[in-house]
Formats: sequence, C-alpha cells, structure tokens
Amino acid sequence: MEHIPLNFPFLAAALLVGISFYIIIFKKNLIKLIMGIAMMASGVNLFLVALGYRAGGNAPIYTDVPEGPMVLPVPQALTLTSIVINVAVLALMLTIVIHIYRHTGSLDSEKSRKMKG
Amino acid sequence: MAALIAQSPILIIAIPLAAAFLTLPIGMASKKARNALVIVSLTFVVFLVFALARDISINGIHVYTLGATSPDLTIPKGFMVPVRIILEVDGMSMLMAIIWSIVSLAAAIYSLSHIANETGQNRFYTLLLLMVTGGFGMMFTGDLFNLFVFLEIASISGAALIAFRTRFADTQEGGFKYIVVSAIASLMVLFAIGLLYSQYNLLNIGALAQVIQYTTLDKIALALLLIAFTMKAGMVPLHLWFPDAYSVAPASITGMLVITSHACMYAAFRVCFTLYGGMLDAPVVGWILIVFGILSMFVGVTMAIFQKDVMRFMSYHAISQLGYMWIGVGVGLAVLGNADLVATYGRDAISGGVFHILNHAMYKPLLFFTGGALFHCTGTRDLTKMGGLAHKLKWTTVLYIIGTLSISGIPPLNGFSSKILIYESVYQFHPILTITGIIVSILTLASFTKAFHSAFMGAELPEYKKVKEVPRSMIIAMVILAAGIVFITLFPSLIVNWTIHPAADALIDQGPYINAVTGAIP
Amino acid sequence: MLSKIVRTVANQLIVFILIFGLYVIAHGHLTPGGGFQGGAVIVSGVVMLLVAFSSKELKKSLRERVLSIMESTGALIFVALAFAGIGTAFFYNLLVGTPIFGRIPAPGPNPGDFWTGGVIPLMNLAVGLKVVAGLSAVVLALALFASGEEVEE
Amino acid sequence: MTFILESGYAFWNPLIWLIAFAVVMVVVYFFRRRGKKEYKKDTAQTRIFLCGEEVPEAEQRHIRVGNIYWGFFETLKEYYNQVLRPHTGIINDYILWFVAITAISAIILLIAGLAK
Amino acid sequence: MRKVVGLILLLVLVAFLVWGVLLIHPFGYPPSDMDDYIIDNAQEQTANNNVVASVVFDYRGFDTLGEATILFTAVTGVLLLLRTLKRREESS
Repeated sequence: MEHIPLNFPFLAAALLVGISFYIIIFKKNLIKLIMGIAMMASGVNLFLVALGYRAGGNAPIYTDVPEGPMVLPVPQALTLTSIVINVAVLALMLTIVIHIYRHTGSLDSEKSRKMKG
Repeated sequence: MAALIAQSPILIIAIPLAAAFLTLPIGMASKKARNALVIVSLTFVVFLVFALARDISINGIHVYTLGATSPDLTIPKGFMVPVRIILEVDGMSMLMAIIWSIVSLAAAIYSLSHIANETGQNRFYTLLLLMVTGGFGMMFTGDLFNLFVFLEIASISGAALIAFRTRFADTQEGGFKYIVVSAIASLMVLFAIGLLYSQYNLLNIGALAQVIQYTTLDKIALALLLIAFTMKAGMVPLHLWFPDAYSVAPASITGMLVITSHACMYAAFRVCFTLYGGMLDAPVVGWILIVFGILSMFVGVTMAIFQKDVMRFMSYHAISQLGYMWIGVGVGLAVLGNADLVATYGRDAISGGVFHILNHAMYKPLLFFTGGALFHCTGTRDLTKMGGLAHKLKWTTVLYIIGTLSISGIPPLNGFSSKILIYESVYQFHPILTITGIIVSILTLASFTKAFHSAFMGAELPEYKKVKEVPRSMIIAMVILAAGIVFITLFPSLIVNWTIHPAADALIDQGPYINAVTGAIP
Repeated sequence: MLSKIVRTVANQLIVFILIFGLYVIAHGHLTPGGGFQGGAVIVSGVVMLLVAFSSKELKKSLRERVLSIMESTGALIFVALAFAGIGTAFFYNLLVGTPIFGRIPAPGPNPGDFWTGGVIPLMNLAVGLKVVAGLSAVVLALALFASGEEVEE
Repeated sequence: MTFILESGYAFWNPLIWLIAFAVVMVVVYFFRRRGKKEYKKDTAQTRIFLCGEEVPEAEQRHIRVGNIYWGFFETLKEYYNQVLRPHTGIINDYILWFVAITAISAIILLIAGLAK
Repeated sequence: MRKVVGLILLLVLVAFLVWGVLLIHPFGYPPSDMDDYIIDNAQEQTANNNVVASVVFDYRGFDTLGEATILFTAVTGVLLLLRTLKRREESS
C-alpha cells in the first residue's frame, strides 16, 4: 500500500463514480439524473485513461516525438470510444426527457411513474 | 461456399449493419424496396447462421481475427497474447445466434403491418437492423470491450424503439427507464473491464481466462459484471424496469427485446463459465444465481397474475421464465468443480437451462406478438376492456393457445421437454428447487387461463363488432414461431443432441474456448 | 437571432472553424486528432451558427434529410473500407505498401509523411463526414423541436 | 430418428403423448357424432337459456379480468402488500436496488474468498 | 429510512470501488505486454505515425465501427423521436 499517493487518479475516478451514484439515487430531477450519468461516464473515462499512463511518457505519436517512453495507446482508444458512446446515450436521453416534459409537464421522477406494480 | 462460411461470423454482423445504413436512403426512394431489403438481408442472415451452425457442429469452434493477415491468425507472429479483436463462435453463441436470427426475422415480418400506420418507418427499420447487429455482436465477440460496444448498440437502439410511439406518455417513460438502466449497467461493465485490463493488460476473453488469478480485484470486477448483466437480463430484484420498458414497446420490438435479455444472460454465463471458469468460487456464484432465480420465478409469476395490462402481464412471465434458466444453469455452475456431480446431473441441469432459453425464445415472442395483435385490433392493452375476441381473431386465438400451453409446460409441447430436464436434474441438487418450479408452472397456467378467458372468451362485445383478423404478415410471423414450437415439440432429442449439448459443453469446459485463441501459436 | 455584430463575426469565424476541423480530420494519422475530434470541431461551428442565427434560418441551408443521407453515406464508406479487406480479413489494412497512402514511415521518431496510414486517413474522412452530418442533425433537430418548428421525417 | 429425450433418470417421448392425444380426439369426435343432427341456427335452440330469466347483455355477461381469482388475491393480501412495495415505478429506486445487490454480492464473494 | 439504507449501501459499494482501485498497479507503472507490442509494431504494420489512430482504426477497428454505429443509432433515434406526427394529427 506504499503507493497510495501515486494512485490518486484512480481514487478520484472511483470517488467520481460514487458521487454520481449518489446523484442518481437521491436527486429526483430527471435532468440532474442525466447529469449524474454524464458524471459517472466521466469518472469511468478518467479511470480508463489513467490506467494507460506511464510515468514520464509521451503521447504515442511518432511525429517529431521527443525521446522517452510512450503511454499506452489502447486505453486512449477505449476512452475515445467510450466518450462517443456517452455522447450518443446523452443525446437520446435528453430527447426522451423533452418528450416526458411535454407529456407530463414535469421533470420530477416521482411524477413520471404511470407504470408501477 | 467454404469461403462464405469462413467469412460468415463477420458477415452475420456486417450484413444487417450495412443494410441498416442503406435503409434510410432506399426508404426515401421506395417503401417496397426498403421492406424487401430488410426481409432479404435478414433471411440471408438466417441462411448464414444455419450454414455456420452446421460447420461448427462438424469442425468445432470458429475464430475470426479482424484485420489480421489471415482470419485464423489469432496471435501475431512472435508474440504471446492476442492484440486484435477476435470473433469466437462456439456452441453456446451459435445457439443464441440461431434464436436471434429466427426471432428477428419474425419480428421484421410482423412489423411490416404492425407499424404500417405510423410515421418514421424508415428510421424504425434502421434501428431494428441495428439492434439485430448489436445482438449478433454480443453473441459472437470474443473481446470484452467489444462486448460492451455491442451491448450499447443493442441498448440504444432498443431504447429508441421502445419510445417509438411518441404520442403516448408511457412509452417515453419506459424508454427513459430502459436507457438509464442500460447506461448505468454498461458503465459498470466498462469499469469492470478497466479493472481486469489494469491487472492483465488484456481484453480478449480467452486470453484473460488463461491468466486470471481471482484476486480481490477480480472479485470486485466479477460482482460488477455479473450484477450489471443480470440487471440487463431482468433478474428479481433488479427486474423493476423490465415490465415498464417491455410493455410499452411495439410488440415486434418487445419480442426482440426478450432475446436481448437472453443475450445479456449469455454474457453473464460467458463471464462466469468462460472468463472466470475454473478459478471461480463456483458454489457461491452458483448459489447467488439459484437464489435470485427462485426469487425471479416466484415473484415474476405472482406479479403476473396480478396484472391487468396484457403486455405487462407477459413481461412478468418473461421474468418468471428467466428464473428457470437461472436455476438450471446456476445448479450446473454450483457443481462445476466436481466432475462426478457434473456428469450425474450438472450437465443435464445446464442443458435444461439452455434448452429453456431456446424454448422461451420461441413461445414468449409468439405470446408478445399475440398481445400486439390484441393491441392492433382493440387499440388498448388493458385486459379489463377486452372480451370475446376469439369470435373474430381465430388465428390469433389458436396461436395464443399454443403459446400458453407451451409456456405452462403442458406435455407434449416444447416447454415441457426443457422443464423436465430442469426438474429432474435440479431435484438431485435440492428438492425445493423442483417444487418451486412446479408451483410456478401451475401458477403460470392459471394466469394465462385468466388472460385467455378475459381477452378471448365470453360473448362478443359490442365495441369489437367491427374487429377483423390481423393482417397477413403478422400471422405469418406468429406462424413462423409456432412452427418452431411444433418442431421442437416433435423432435426434442434431435434438438438437444444437435444444439443444446454442444452449448452446455461449451459452458462446462472453458478449455476449447481458450485453446481456440491461444493454442494456435504459429 | 442575435445582433448583426454577432452574425457577421460568426459568418467570418465559421470559415476558420471549418478549416481547422478539416485539418484535424485530414491529419488524424500524423497528429492527435481524427474523424471524431475534427467532426466535433466542425459541429461546434454549426452550433455557433445555430446560436447566432436562429434554427429557422439555419434550416433553410441545412436540411435534415440531406444531413441524414450524408450520414448514411459516411457510414457506408466506412463499412465499405472495412469490407474492402475482406479478401484477407475484415478490416485488413489493404493499402499498406501501395502508393496511395501506403508509404511506410521510417521507424522511430520522424517528421511525418502525409501519404502514410493505409486506409486510416480515408476512414478518418468517412467518420468525419458521418460525425459532422450526424451531430449537426441532432443539434438542429433538438433546436427546431424546442422552438416548436417542424422536424421533417 | 429417435424421438426419445433422455433426462438422466427418466425419458420423455412426445410420440406417446401425440398418440394419446389422437385417441382422445377420436373419442371426442365419437361423442360429438352422437349429438342431435337436427340443430337449427338462429332459433331459440341456440339462444342462451337462464331459468327463463332475461339474459343480460354481452357486456354484463362477460367476467372481466378484475373479478377473476378474487379469492386468491384476498388470501395472499399480505404477500402482495409486501411484494408491491419495491415496485414504486421511480427510476432512482431501480438504481438503488442495483447498488444494493452489487454491494451485497461483492461482500458475499469476498467473504467466501476469505473462508477458503 | 430509504435515505439511510441507501446511503449505507452506497458507501459499501464506494468502499469496494475505492479499495479496488487502491489495489491496482501504482499509477504510472502499468503492465504493458500488449501495448508495447502495438507501440513497437504499429509503424511497420499500419504504416502510421499515430499509434492511437492505428489502434482505433486498425487493431481495434471493429470497436470504432461499433462506435460509429452507436453514433448513427443515436442520431437515428433522436430524429425518430423528434419526428412530426403530422399524418397522425390529420387523421385524428
């Protein structure tokens, strides 16, 4: 456990996920819920991209690169994919929320529960 | 032909994808050409799936390395681990692909008239084909991150399709719940993938399975992966979103969504059996699945009896039927470490669970389609407003009876053959499981009788005097699935030997799956 | 619609944004960037136009139908490039070693050569087209819907 | 081609059931044949007879879904009160369940790992 | 009640996540077999200076196809949901 200070980025990512879980569970406003999901996505992306960091590394691009190690390219590619996926999810969520607002006139998740039981 | 089969894993994924991209431009020009494109591409996919299935039953696991100098070259020359994305098709993925190809074709045919009066049809079919792509991708991929990507494709297109009828408020609510749940589940899957990647620097399932250690980190990753996939599959108590989302979608989409649930279930099995495999603390995970499986069966069916909305009622039954699969496969998983017990009843339990996936995938979409036919004719999903429809909907009634008998496990229909496999093997593990299963079966029959009586039986109600039999394409789609039921009913041993046992063996023994990736070092 | 100053500045700036976005897309195989990033840059320009002019004005020049077809085209080009290698394997980079984008760069750090990368620059272009069209369509549709205009099918 | 499905201890043959089904159908057909032939449609013969009372309209005759299995629900009232409680229909609760089950299963997995 | 139980369970989950991420390799020193192979061979195999681009479009190109498909799906979904229901309104 001697490397706890070094692991700070991972810790930040995990806490970001935890905070966004708090938002998603306890905030009843649908827009806030979506913001929570966006935050969770940022947390996961931060986690992924931090996994690939190598101490003192350069970006893995050979064009005029200085001497030294390169950071891992695969996590960066995964993060890129994940970011685009989250953009897509958010766009669709917001669209559906617009419709929910037009139908129920409210953004409260306790108001949009026509179906239960 | 041989070249076609060698390329077929990617073609099965890419053809619906390319067709989806083409649907919009073609649909703007001509409606008929678009419908023909959808049906022809899905029919071709069915053909490819069966050709590949035949090849796999003869030659074993099929691997396809994307972008390599040769599709068989899973690991680059002079290196130890796979770098590229590998598609890997074994018995279990093949079974799922057979199910998915048939149901998606039936759903596309059903949609032709079910949504004929709606606007936005071009985009509807685009999303339908994308969902097909996502499902096949989830079933065929041998790469964890790729699994996540295809899970998202299936989820996003599913959410948009659930919310398709924007004029109703409940569709929007169902779509929103579905997309929130899928977004969070898939983000947790991604987090778990990150945890695994951080330790082993690998993403391929086979290569990971070879080196996995079951450390604390792996346990946390297992919990995240397992619960995220089971939530997407709709296991009690994570089923709450399931009826909300599935009851409001167009019926053809609901039929397909059931199979995406099965695909998530498949992913959970893949994680437990193939990824963790021998390293897994099998009895504990097995008991987790069994306990939640019993809960699913019982809560699902008791909630279903209570329902008054026909699609919601069937959705709860889907949850209940998923419970049979969880306990069947869970018992197999619980005894996985013990070769004797696996031979005595573990293999039969897994076979029963897997066979039940096949059977459920035939009768549950059929029942959802009949529910959609009721909605099509009456304009409501509320059972309290229905009655006497058997006078008008003769085909629908007969098909509903077939589905009902099958889901309740009335011999000789196919539901019985898988349930007997589950009951007999699970009884030796713990008798209470079989007893619960039989009680749930009885309750299932009771609730379907209730729905049958209130929708179809009774005098002809005055408000439905003008109702006509549903359009032909809807009947054709239902008849396809009913024909599947009859076929499985008549030849259970043929089906079990040809598809179910290879699938069960693929789950029990992770060796061939790993060897297919790592054994082929040139 | 905002004031005349904003509209004039936006009109001038969009050219630079377009050029920068195209640069990011076209040099995706040499420098940080690529189809998604460059596409997002260009869409930010579209959003600027949307703010400066109203969605009603913008709809006259950017139609969703055209954007949809552009998006489908980009996606189809991408799939076609992936399919092109199917003689060896799906996604095989078949242009490596050919004169079109096929020069192999010197190993290790080098100044970069535009004609490298195989199918990657072409895929970047296809993805860029797709992202520009797709995200503009989303932004435009959301803006039109929010202002009560009709979104064509 | 064999029809028999082996299930470890027992076996299952759909053919026997189909034969039994066919026999039953023959018997049913036999009884049906014995019914009266001189049956006239759209006369009093086909109308519903209810002890000479006025027959209610179709809408009143039909037993709606809400009235079926009333006793079952009445008996299991307590159970249903309990099982309906988590079905709130609020999306936040759904995610809370996910968090709860994930946390619990992680605890179970870790404790089981320690016991080994 | 709900808030208390929810907070406790949430804290348990977060504790697991935090515990998990503290067990990961030290930040900046990852295991890197697969990535080293890619860094070493990307220039030769994909004729490309940008290793991330080679991963995105070549080694893991299928993911990118899926990603592009997801974007396409979302755009299609958004336009599907925001479509005008004109035909429906006229008839009703």
